[in-house]
Amino acid sequence: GNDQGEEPSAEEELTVGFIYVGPIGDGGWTYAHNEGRLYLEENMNVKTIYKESVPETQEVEQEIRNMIDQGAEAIFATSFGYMDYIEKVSKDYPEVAFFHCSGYKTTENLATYFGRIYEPRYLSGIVAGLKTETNQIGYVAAYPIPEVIRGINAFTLGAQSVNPDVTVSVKWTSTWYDPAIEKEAAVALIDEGADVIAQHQDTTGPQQAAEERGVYSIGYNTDMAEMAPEAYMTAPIWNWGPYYVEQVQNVIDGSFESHQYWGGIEDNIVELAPLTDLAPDEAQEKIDESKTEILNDELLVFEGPIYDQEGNLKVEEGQNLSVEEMLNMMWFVEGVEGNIE
Amino acid sequence: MRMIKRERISKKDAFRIRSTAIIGSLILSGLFIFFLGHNPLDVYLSMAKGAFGSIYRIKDTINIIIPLIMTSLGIMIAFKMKFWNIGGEGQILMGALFASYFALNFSTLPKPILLFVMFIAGFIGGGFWAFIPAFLKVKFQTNETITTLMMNYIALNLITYLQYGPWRDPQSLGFPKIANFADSATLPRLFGIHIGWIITIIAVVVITIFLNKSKFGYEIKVVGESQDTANYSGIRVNRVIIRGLIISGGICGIVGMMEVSGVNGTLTNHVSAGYGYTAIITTWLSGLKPAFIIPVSTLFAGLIKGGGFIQTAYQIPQSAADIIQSMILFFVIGSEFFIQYKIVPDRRNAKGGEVNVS
Amino acid sequence: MLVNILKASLVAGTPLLLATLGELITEKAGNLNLGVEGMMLVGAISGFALGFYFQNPYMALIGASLSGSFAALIYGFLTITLRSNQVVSGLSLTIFGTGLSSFLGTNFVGKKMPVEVINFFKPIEIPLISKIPIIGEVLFNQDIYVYFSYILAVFLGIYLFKTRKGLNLTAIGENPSAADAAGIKIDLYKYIHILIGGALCGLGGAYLSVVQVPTWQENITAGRGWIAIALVIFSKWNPFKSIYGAYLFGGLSIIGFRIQYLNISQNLLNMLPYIVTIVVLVFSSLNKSKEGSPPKSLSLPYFREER
Amino acid sequence: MDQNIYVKMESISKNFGTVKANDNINLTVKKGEIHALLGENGAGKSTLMNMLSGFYKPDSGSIYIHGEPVKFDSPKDSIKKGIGMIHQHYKLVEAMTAVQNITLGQKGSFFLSEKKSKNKIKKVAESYGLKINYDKKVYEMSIGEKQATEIIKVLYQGADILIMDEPTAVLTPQETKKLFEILKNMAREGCSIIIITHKLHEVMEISHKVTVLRKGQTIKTLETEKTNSKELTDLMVGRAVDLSIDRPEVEIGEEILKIENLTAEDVDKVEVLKNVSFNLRKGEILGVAGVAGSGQKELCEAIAGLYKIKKGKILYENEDIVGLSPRDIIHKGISMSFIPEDRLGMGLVASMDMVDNYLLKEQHKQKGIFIKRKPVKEKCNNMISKLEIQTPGTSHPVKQLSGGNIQKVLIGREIDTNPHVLITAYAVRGLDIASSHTIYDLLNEQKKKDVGILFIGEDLDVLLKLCDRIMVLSSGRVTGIVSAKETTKEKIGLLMSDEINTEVLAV
Ligand SMILES: Nc1ncnc2c1ncn2[C@@H]1O[C@H](COP(=O)(O)OP(=O)(O)OP(=O)(O)O)[C@@H](O)[C@H]1O
Ligand SMILES: Nc1ncnc2c1ncn2[C@@H]1O[C@H](COP(=O)(O)OP(=O)(O)OP(=O)(O)O)[C@@H](O)[C@H]1O
Ligand SMILES: [Mg+2]
Ligand SMILES: [Mg+2]
Repeated sequence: GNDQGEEPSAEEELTVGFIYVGPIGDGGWTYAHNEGRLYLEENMNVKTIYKESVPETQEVEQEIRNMIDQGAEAIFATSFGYMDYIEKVSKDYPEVAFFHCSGYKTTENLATYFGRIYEPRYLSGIVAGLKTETNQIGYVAAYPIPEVIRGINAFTLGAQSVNPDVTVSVKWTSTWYDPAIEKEAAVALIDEGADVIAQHQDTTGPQQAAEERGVYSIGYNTDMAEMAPEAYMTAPIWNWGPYYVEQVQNVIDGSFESHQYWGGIEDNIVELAPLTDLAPDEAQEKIDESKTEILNDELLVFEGPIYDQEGNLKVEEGQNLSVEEMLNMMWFVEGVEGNIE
Repeated sequence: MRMIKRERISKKDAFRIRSTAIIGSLILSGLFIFFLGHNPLDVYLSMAKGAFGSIYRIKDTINIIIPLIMTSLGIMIAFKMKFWNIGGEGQILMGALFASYFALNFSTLPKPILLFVMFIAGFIGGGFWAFIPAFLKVKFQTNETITTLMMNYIALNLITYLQYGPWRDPQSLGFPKIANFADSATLPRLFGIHIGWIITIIAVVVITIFLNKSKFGYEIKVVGESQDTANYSGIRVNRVIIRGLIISGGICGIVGMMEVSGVNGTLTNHVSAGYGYTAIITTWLSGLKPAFIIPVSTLFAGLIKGGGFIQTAYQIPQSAADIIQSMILFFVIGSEFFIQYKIVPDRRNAKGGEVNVS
Repeated sequence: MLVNILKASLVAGTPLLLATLGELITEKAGNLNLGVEGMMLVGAISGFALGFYFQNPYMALIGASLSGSFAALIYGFLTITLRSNQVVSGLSLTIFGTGLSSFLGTNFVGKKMPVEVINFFKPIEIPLISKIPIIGEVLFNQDIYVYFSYILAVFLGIYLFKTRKGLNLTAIGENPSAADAAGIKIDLYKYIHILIGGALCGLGGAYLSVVQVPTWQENITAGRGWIAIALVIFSKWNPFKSIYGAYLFGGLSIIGFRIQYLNISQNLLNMLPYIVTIVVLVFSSLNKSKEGSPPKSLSLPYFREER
Repeated sequence: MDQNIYVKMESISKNFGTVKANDNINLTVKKGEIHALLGENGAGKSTLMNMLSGFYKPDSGSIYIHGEPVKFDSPKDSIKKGIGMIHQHYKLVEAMTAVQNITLGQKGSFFLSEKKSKNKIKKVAESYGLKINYDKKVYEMSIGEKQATEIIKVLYQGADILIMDEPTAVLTPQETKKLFEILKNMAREGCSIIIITHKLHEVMEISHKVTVLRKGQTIKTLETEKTNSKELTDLMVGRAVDLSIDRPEVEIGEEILKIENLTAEDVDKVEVLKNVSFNLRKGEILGVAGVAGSGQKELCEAIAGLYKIKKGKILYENEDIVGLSPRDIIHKGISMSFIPEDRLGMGLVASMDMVDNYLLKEQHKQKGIFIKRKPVKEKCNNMISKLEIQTPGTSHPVKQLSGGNIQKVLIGREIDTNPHVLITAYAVRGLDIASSHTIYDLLNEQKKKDVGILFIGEDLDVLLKLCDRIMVLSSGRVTGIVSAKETTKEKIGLLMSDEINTEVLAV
C-alpha cells in the first residue's frame, strides 16, 4: 500500500529511507548521517524519510518494511547491529537497494559502506603530537571494539610520527552517549597530566572538559569548533552526503550494484576538519604533507614496523595490515596506555 | 461543587467516561498535530494503519503485544502482593541471558529439547533476578521499588559486558555482537508469528485460573491485602512473597527467552525494549485483571507501533509521538477519577451564609 | 588525586543532589513522583533554550525551574486533584518529559551556550576557606550551582525539621487525615511542594545542559532521574543525608576512570553504584528504628470522606 | 440568635451511595452542656459529628455555631469556629511526639521552638488537670496517653465545642473516671461537649442531655435526669430489649490449655509478659482484665503462635505448642480459634467478601491445589441466617458492613471451626448494646458446648457478669485470678493497679 502523508509531488520522485540508531539530536554519529541525508535532499530531487532511535533488534525489519510500504526504493541503515536484519529483509525485497553502514554482509541488493576514519584520525594525531607539552594525550573512548581501537592506534601512530615520546592514555566510558560521563573521563585524563584530549564518543563532553580545564582537544564526527572555542583544534569527521548522492543517482539510473565500500580521505567520505588557530603552527604543513602521501598511497597508516604495547613486533618492516586484520584489530600499538578489556 | 465517592458504576457509564477521556486526549493531541502542520485525522488514520493496516504490520504489532501481555501478567502477580516490582526490565534481560546461554552452547541438542531447556532457563533467569529483591524484602525489609530498579541496571550492564567481552561472536570481526542462534534455538512460527503467542494465550488462561481458583493465588491476594491477616490465618507470608516473585520474575524471564529466540535470534542489551516499564502502565490500566491485560496491551502496542509509524509517514519526530502517547495516558489516568467519584452541586445551607474565615 | 576525585564527585553528584532534594520534598508530601527523569529533561532543555536565547544565566535558571514545575503540575493535578495512581502518573510524566524535551530540543542540537552564561557558572573560589587543605579545594572552589545545591540541602533540612511548615508537611506525608484534622490545607501543601520538587528536578537537569556540558543533547540525563529516586530512599528522607548519597553516587559513577589501571571492565564497574545502593539499603534496613522509614502515606491518595 | 446555643444542626442529611447515613437530623447543644449521642452501630453518630467538624460535607441542611450560619469546607474552617473533635480512630501522627502533634497546623513563628511550645501546652493542659510525657512518640504511647494528647491538642487549639467519638471504648474504668472529671471541668468553664458512647451508665453519669439516633434519624432528645437506661435502650433499638447478661451454669470440665511461666519480649527487648501462668478448662469463660497495654494482646497472640516467646510453656491438651507457627497450629489440627482485637487488620481481609474471608481458615482443610468456594458459600449463607448478619450478600466486601456485623462474621467463622479453645480479644469493642449481647450469647452457646474461652475484656461489669473466673494482668504479670461470682469491681480495680496479691492467686 501507499499511505504517504503528503501529496505525491508532480514528478515521480524517488523516496529514500534512512534508519538511525540514535536520535538525530545526538550531535554525533546519527547527527552526521542526518546531515548527509539533508545534503542529499538539497542536491537531488528526492524525497527522504527517516526513523530515529531504532534499536538493533528485529524492529529494524519492521521499519524497513514500513518505509518500503511508503515507496522507499533505497534504504540506508546506519548501524552495525542492523546487519542480520537488513540482510534478511533485503532478500524479501529484491527491487529495493539497501545500504548498510559498517557491516560486512552483502546480498544481491545489499551493499555495505563505511569510511576509513582512521586516516583523518592519523592526521589529527599529528596535530595532537605537535601540540602536547607533557607528551601525554588523553583519549576518551566508548567501547573496546576494533573500530575504536583502530582509531586509537592510528591516532597514536600519527602523534608518534611527529613526536616519538608521546603516550596516549585511553579511558573507556562504556557508553556512546553520556555527555557528563564522557566529560568526567576527560577530566580524569587531564588530572593525570594529559594536555590534549581526543575522543571516540558521540557527544561533546570531552571537548567541554578540555575547554574548562584549559587544555586542547580533538573532536569527532562533526566540526566541534563552536562547542569549545578555546580548546578545539580539529576533528576527524564524517562526510556522508557525497556518497549518498552518488549512490542514489546510481539507483535512479538503474546502475546500482551491490558492493563493499570502505572509502578514505581520497573519496571525501572522511576528512579532517579545518584546523583552528589553536593548532600548532607547523601542523598544517605536516598534515598537508601526510595527506598528500595518503592520497598517493605513499603513506599507509598501518605500515610496519609496528610494535604492540608489550613491544612485540606486530607488523614487520615493509608489511601492511590487511583489511581483514584491520577489521579485527584488538591490540594497541606501543605508546598507548590502557587495556583492552 | 463537591465530590462524592461513587458506590458502584455501571459498565456502560465507565465505558462512556473512558471513551470521553480518549476522545478528549485525541482532540488535544489533534491540536498539537495541527500545529505541527498536519491534518490530525489523517495522522490518526495513518497511526491506525501503521499498527493494523496490513498483515505485516499486524504481525509486527502482535510481536509487541506478546511481550507486553506476558510482562504485564508477571508484574501483576507481584503487584497483587503489593510488591512493587519495577524490575520487569531486568528480569526480561536475565531470562534472555539464561536462555541464550543454552542457545549458544547447546545448539546441537534436538530442537524441542533445546527450546524446552531455554524456556525453563528463561523462567529461572527471570525468577532468580526477582528472587534477590524478594529475599532482601522478606529478610531485611529492603525497599523493593529501589532494589528491583537497581537490578535492572545491573542486568543491563551484565549483558553489555558479555556482549562486548566474553560472549562476543568471534566471527563478527570484533564487533560487539553475540552470535546468532542456530535454527534449533529458534522458536517455530505459526501463522507467521513465533509460537510465543500460543504461550501467551495459555499463560493468560493459566494465570487467570491460578489467581482465582488456586490456593496459592488466593494466598497471594491475602498477603497483598494484609500481611498480618495472612500470618494470622496460617499463611507463610515470606514464602508466598518469595514464590510469588519467582513466578512474577519467571514470567518476565520467559518474555526474554521468547524475544531472543522468537524475535531477535540473538541476545543484545536491547531485548527488553522497555517492556518492563511499559507493562507497569498496562498492568495498572488493566486493574490487575488478566482478562483486561489483553485489550490494554493491544491498544498500547498499537499506540507504540502507530506512533512510530507516523514518523516515517509524516516525518513527525518520535518525540512528538511520545508526547501524544503521554497525553492519551494523562487523560485515561485522569478519567479514573470520574469513575470513582462524582461531582455534585453543593446544596448545603439553604438559609445559611458563608463561614467567616478570616 | 584524592582531591581531584572528590571534586569531580561533587560535580557529578550535583544534578543528582538537586533532583534528589526535589523528589525528597515531593515524597515528604506523600507523593511518589516517578517522573523525575522527565522533569529533569524538561528542565534541561528549557534551561538551555532560555539561557541560549537571552544569553543570560538567570533566564536559564528561571526557565529550568519553571518548566520543571510545569511538568510537576501535570503530575500534581492528576494525583492531587484527580487522585490518580501515582506510579502510573509519574511514569507517564517521564514519557512526556522525554518526548517534550527532545521535541523542543531539535533546534538546539550543536548549539553552544553563550559565554555570558558559561562564565557565570565558572568555579568561584571562596576567599580564605578555599585555602583549607583538601576540604577547601573540594567544597569551596566550585561553581555557584554546586554551592547552591548543598546549601539548599542544608536549608531544606532545616525547613523540614525545624520549622512549622516543615512539621506540617511531614504530617501530611505520614498521616494526611491527622494533618487534615489539625486544619492543615493538604492540597495546597501538596501542590506547593510538588511544584518546588519539580523546579529542583528541572534545575538538576539544567545543571547538565547549562553548566556541566553546556550543550543540548537528547536524553542528556541518561537515567539520572531514576538514581535520584533511589537516593531519596538511600538518604532516608533526610536532606542532610542526601548530600552524602548524591556525592557518593556521583563519585561511584566516575571512580572507574580513576582506577582503570586496575583493569576491571568498565561495564562491570558501571554496576558498582547500583550494587552499592542495594548493599547500603540492606545495611540500613538492618537498623529497625522507626526513623528513616518512608512517609507512611507515600503513594496513597487521600480523600477526606473515604473510610 | 441565642449566643448561648453553641451548636445548632438543622435537618442535616448525608448519603453514602445508597446508604442514608443521616436523614434530616437535628441537634442543639448549649453552652456548658454535655450532650450525649446514642445509637446503634451505623446509626449515623460519627457521620453527624464528622460534618460538624468539617470532615464531611452534608448533602443538605444548615449548621449554626454560636448562632452564626456556617459552611465548612474543611476541618480548618471548623477549628476556626472553635470546634475540636476527637475521632473514634485517633488522628495522630505516629512518628511524631506529643508536642509535635499538638503544634501541628497551629499558627506561630516560622521556626519551631519545642521549649516555648511545650510551656504553652503545659499551661493549657495542666489547667484541666491533664498530664502526659510531651516528648514521647505516639507509637510508644498507651491508648490513654494518645487520647490525652488528642484532648490537649483540641484544647490548645482553643476549642470551646468539644466532640468526643467513643472516647471511653478503649479506657479502663479509672481512666474513664479521670476523663469525666476533665469533661465536667470543661463544661463548668463554659465549653459545650458532645460525647458518643455505647455505655449507658456513662451517659447517665455524665450527660445533661441525650439525643438518640436510629437508622440515620433523630428519634428523640431527652434530659438525662428525666430518663433511664431502659428507656434509652428501647428508643435506640426501636423495641424493648433485655439487657441482662447470662452466665449459664456448665459443669467445668478438664483442663485444656495450660500456660506455664510464659515470658515474652517486644522488639525493644522490653518484657511484655512476665512469668504468666494459668489454666483454662473446658466449658468455662476465663476473663482477662487489665489496663490497656498490660500484655493482653501479646498473651493472645503468643498462644495463637503470632508472638515470639522467650520462655515458658503453652500446653494444649498436655502438648507444648510453643514455637509452632499459626499455620503449624492449624495444620496440627489444634482446634483453637483466636478472635483478634484488630478485626480488619488481622482477623479479616477488608476488601474481600465473606466467602473469601471464610476461606482464610477453611482453605487449610481443603485438599488439592485448588480452592473450592461453593461449599463455603453455603456455610456463609448459613452463618448469615443464624447470626442475623446484615449484609447484601456473601459476595459483598466485609469492610462495607457495620462494625457489629463485621464482628459477627469473624466470630461466626471461628465458631464454625468447632474449636476446643476460643480466644477473644475485645470482642465487643465499639459494638452497640444489642450487638454486644448477641456476641455474649454466642460465647455462652460455645461455653455450653464445652469450649474453653479466654475472654479479654475492658468493661468490668461485663466481665463480672459473663465470666466464670477473671485473671488480672498488670504490666505483663498476672496479679490475680479470682472467681467472678465472689469478687467485686473494686477488688479487680485494685489488682489492675500493679500490686501482686498472693492471696487471691490461690483461686
Ligand atoms: N466514609 C464512608 N463511606 C461510606 N459509608 C460510610 C462512611 N461513613 C459512614 N458510612 C456508613 O454510614 C452509616 C453510618 O455510619 P456511622 O459511622 O456514622 O455510624 P455510627 O453511628 O458512628 O456507628 P458506630 O457506633 O459503629 O461508630 C453506616 O452505614 C456506615 O457504613
Ligand atoms: N491439618 C490439616 N488439616 C487439613 N488439611 C491439611 C492439613 N495439613 C495439610 N493439609 C492439606 O494437605 C495438603 C498439603 O499440605 P501443605 O499445606 O503442607 O502443602 P504444601 O504444598 O506443602 O503447602 P506450602 O506450599 O505452603 O508448603 C494441602 O492441601 C493442605 O491444605
Ligand atoms: Mg508444605
Ligand atoms: Mg461511629
